[in-house]
Amino acid sequence: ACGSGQPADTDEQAGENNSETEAAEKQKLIVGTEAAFAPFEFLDKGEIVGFDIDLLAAVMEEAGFEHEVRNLGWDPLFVAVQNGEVDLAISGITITDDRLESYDFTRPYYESTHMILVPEGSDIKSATDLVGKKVGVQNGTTGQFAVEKILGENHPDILKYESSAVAIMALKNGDVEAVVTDNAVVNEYLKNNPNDNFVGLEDPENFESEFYGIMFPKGSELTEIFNEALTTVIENGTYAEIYEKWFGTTPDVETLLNAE
Amino acid sequence: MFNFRLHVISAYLPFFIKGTLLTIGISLAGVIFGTILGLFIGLGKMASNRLLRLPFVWYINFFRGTPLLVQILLIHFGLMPMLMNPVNAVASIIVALALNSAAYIAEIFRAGIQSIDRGQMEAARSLGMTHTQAMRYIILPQAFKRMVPPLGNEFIILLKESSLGAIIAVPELMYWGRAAQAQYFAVWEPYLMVALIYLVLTLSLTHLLNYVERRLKTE
Amino acid sequence: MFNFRLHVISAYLPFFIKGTLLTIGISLAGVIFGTILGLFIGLGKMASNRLLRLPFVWYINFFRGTPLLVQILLIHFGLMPMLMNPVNAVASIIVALALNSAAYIAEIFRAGIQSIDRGQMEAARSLGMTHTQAMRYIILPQAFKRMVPPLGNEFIILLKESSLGAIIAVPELMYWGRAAQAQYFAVWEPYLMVALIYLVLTLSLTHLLNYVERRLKTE
Amino acid sequence: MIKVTNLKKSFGDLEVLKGIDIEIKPQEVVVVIGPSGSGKSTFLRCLNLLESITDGHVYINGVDLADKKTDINQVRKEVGMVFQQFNLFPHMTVLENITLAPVKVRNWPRTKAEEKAMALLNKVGLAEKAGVYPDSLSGGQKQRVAIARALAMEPKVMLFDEPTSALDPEMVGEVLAVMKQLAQEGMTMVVVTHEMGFAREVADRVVFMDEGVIVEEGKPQQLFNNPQHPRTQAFLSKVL
Amino acid sequence: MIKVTNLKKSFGDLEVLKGIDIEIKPQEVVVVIGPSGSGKSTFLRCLNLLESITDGHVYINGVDLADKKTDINQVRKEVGMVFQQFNLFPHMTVLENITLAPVKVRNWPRTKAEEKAMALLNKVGLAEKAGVYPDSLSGGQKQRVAIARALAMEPKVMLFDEPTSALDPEMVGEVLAVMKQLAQEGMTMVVVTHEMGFAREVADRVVFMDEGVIVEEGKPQQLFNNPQHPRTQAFLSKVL
Ligand SMILES: Nc1ncnc2c1ncn2[C@@H]1O[C@H](COP(=O)(O)OP(=O)(O)OP(=O)(O)O)[C@@H](O)[C@H]1O
Ligand SMILES: Nc1ncnc2c1ncn2[C@@H]1O[C@H](COP(=O)(O)OP(=O)(O)OP(=O)(O)O)[C@@H](O)[C@H]1O
Ligand SMILES: [Mg+2]
Ligand SMILES: [Mg+2]
Repeated sequence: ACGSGQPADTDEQAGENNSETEAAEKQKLIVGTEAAFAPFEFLDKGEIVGFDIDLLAAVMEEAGFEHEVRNLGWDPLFVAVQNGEVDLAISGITITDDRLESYDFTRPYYESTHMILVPEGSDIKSATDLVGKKVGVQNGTTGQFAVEKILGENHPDILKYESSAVAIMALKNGDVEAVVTDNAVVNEYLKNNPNDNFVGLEDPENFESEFYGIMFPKGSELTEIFNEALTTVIENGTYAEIYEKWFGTTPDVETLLNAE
Repeated sequence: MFNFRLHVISAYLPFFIKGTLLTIGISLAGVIFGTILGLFIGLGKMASNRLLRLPFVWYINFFRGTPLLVQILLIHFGLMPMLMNPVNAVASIIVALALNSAAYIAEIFRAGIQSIDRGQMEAARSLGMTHTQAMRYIILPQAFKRMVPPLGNEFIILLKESSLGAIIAVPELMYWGRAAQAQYFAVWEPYLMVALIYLVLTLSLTHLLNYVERRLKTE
Repeated sequence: MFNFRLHVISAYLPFFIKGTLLTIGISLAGVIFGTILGLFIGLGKMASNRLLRLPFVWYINFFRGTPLLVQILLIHFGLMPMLMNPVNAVASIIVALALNSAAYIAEIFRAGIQSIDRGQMEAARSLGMTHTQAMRYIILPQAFKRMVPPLGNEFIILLKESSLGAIIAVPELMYWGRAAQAQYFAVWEPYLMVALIYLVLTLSLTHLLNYVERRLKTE
Repeated sequence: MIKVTNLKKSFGDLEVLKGIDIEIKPQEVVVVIGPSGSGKSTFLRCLNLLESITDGHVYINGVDLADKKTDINQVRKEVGMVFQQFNLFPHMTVLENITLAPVKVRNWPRTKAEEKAMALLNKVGLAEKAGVYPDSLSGGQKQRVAIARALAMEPKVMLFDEPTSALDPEMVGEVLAVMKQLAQEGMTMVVVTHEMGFAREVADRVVFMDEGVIVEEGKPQQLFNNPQHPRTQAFLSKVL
Repeated sequence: MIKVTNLKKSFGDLEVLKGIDIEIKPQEVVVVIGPSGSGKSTFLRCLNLLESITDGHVYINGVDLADKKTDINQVRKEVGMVFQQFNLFPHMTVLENITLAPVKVRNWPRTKAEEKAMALLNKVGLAEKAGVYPDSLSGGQKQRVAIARALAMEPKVMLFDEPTSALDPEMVGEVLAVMKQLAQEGMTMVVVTHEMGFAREVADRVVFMDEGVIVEEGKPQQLFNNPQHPRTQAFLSKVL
């Protein structure tokens, strides 16, 4: 009665041996994600899909690994990487100084900024208007940290939900007056739910842009391998293809390659 | 793994305290509204007319037969938006706990009444009292006394179940435990602390309850 | 709000079915391991030596006195990583349900034994049987029979509580309800469907249990 | 006073009373005996409608209990009942047990009810227990309070269902003494009991029931010393 | 056979037995009477160590039960006990109830135990009930099975604690008859009972206990007709 049936066996060896074993047998890596963050990763009728997932497949291919993606939830994800439950995580994870203390990241693969999702006609026009309003965020995300910079840490008006999806549900039922989360999530939501009469606000002055990276346990030997593979994928145009598939626009590859 | 970071706890202590108070508050509100509603539903379930009984029976079936988590999500995201705008998560969790506990309290109420020896009703009736008089003067006073311990127990259960409020961002104790965990990527420190607070709450209430129960028995 | 989108349900139906099977599986595993552990802990709590009893008493206190949600998080993120690598969420929820229900089952076991009339033990002893013989031939066979209904009840409780597995992404019934909700931003359709499935499970088990109970009584 | 004609009572398919006919005159004391399960209690409970009547008639002072239009509570005021298990109200003092019904049902002023209660407590020898709760009384004392409670409604008839069988042997006497006094004062009484001594001494008539019918009845001397029916003989040979 | 010297028993602060001295000879039948709470049951239960002895000595066939080194189970094999509440094992048939102890404690082969059990069931008149479960028996039948169960261990002494007080009156006789037969066959018996008729007829000696001491003892005729102690007189005046 145990387990989802996958032989999640040799991933630890995989981390150590892969540089020597060239092709003989591909090692299988376990990847954690939180599949409630469309269009990066989400469940489509039970299957985990999204930009991150496609990019991950390309990078894995390039680096020469097999992999399996597991949906763990946001908070669990960080613990899982730390304690070795998974070898790496891709889940629209922003590279922050705090996180760099406990984790390793690849080079950035996506530039993100936060957006404010509000009902049409709301008097919120910019991030500073959030003062005095109830704001929904996803617990432990950079969206939360961005709002905390404006309202104050653990301010009672900040409501921390388990996922962006629940936060948006809370906006729909009037529980909160705005949701702050990554621009891609907001845009995806607006695209799929035009009848909800929500609008997304950008605020480059108050919200710095951030970069997503693939996350590894501190000191993992995999980080460098994936860094190289990711660079190749960005440079050879595969990245742009995937980007266009999910976002419908061309990426600014230059900025990405120069960012650090 | 076991370098226990006390600063995680000390930084969040004020929040844990606030959260504990809210936990107690919503549980208390839940059990109070649940008792009022539960008495009503219990009476309904004891109606002699089968058809009249039906809605009460299904109310109890639904709230006892499905997970509280589903009930909370349905109430917060489905039911409450039809009743109030904006929706308040604290109100939602209180409504959810009250509706849920009412189903259990209805059964406590029924069991309390049925635990009174049939001879009491017969003695009252044979003295010429009406059914209503017998209920009012003989059965209910005795039944209420027997309901105190299970009601106290229901309150203890609500204390624990109110932790599901964290999922809809009710800033109760569990919510702050999760906030601390997310901020420091720490598991043991915040969650053990939270567990400890719950344990102190439930154990001291259990002891109080045992004391009350003993007092009621000897009276 | 009330244009019920059936396609939400039909799209997710295969997952609801898979989820239901997993829900049954983990609850069953939880109650089985919980029973084994619970018997052991129940025996420990009945030890005559106070000091020997202590750890069992505190085990029961902890698991009955704190919310299952905290226990699940502590077990999945704290305890299990020390025991297995990689951690499997299904294993974690089974361990959590087993450890939790063991505390309740220990009390069921104790209550079962103590519900046997003292006269049974006295009659057995006065026939020259040792305490062990009396337990084995007289007390336990009767106590086990009385434990069947509360154990069945504990299984029903686990069915509902296993829904908390969704929080650590165990792909059981509730998990798929939340997935459907997140994909379609729909509340009523997935959650009512999920609630209905839980209701069917718990009600049919309750009826089965009542039947078994009646059979046991007349036997 | 009481007239029972062709009284039948069934519980589902089980016919417990199969046609009882009996007439009880004012001031008469009737003792009902019979084996366990013969329907003695059911018969008694039909006399104040604690059990509904399946068929036949029970007239008390001319009022037909089987008539749907009869006000049961009105009838019960006139018929006192004493149970094997006492059934005192545990959350009330002895005095409150006795005064409750007169105050709530007969609408007596409290002072009148309390005077009456104290008089009755004196009669059953328990005046000093007025303020205590039933739990602190012995079985015999409880039963005497239960008798006082029934008497407080000033009933015309008293029914006793094995009033002494839940008592320790030393306490049987005190309860029987109260009942004997009541009989001597002219109360109409129907008593189910296994106390053959009481039956011999106090009963005007003894009725032997078996399997839902009255098998034999007569004066105590006659029935005990010279039973006519074989079933009566068999029963008496076991219990005397 | 049995010798009790200065037997004391306390439950916490409550001293229930305050120094009992009595000697019981083989084949003797001793009936113990006394008011409720006087310590009759406690005394009986000390004779097979169902209650631990606080002070004093109980010798059975010379073995001191108060001696910590005494093997209780060894003693209990020699002392049969019959309880007011029968205490049959409800999950076993009548035959299994009777054969369990001989097989498990005396290590008899099953066939021997079953032969013995059938002989005893014949003796108590219940051979045809061997295969049924206790629930389907009447109270009197249960008690007779309980007696057979105790006898199956071939005890030297039989203790009876109010064996008929939980029975309906018509069933008392059948149990007393079995006990009487047992007495006539020469079994040593200690019987707590309220059945004065049985005491008169069967007892070699009647012991009156009150408040934890033996107040008076003697032949039944002597004790019933001519009690010496005022407490005995008071008690007998209530129950006879
Ligand atoms: N409420 C009831 N429902 C079903 N059967 C009942 C009910 N009350 C009594 N009976 C049955 O009716 C029969 C007569 O019962 P009743 O109590 O009148 O007998 P009784 O002569 O008073 O016996 P006892 O001496 O044991 O009190 C019994 O077989 C009993 O099981
Ligand atoms: N296990 C016990 N713990 C505390 N007190 C006890 C215990 N067993 C008996 N007693 C008390 O000891 C006293 C004597 O009890 P015992 O049962 O020996 O009396 P008895 O003469 O058999 O009375 P009865 O006729 O009611 O059976 C009573 O006051 C009783 O409450
Ligand atoms: Mg009766
Ligand atoms: Mg006794």
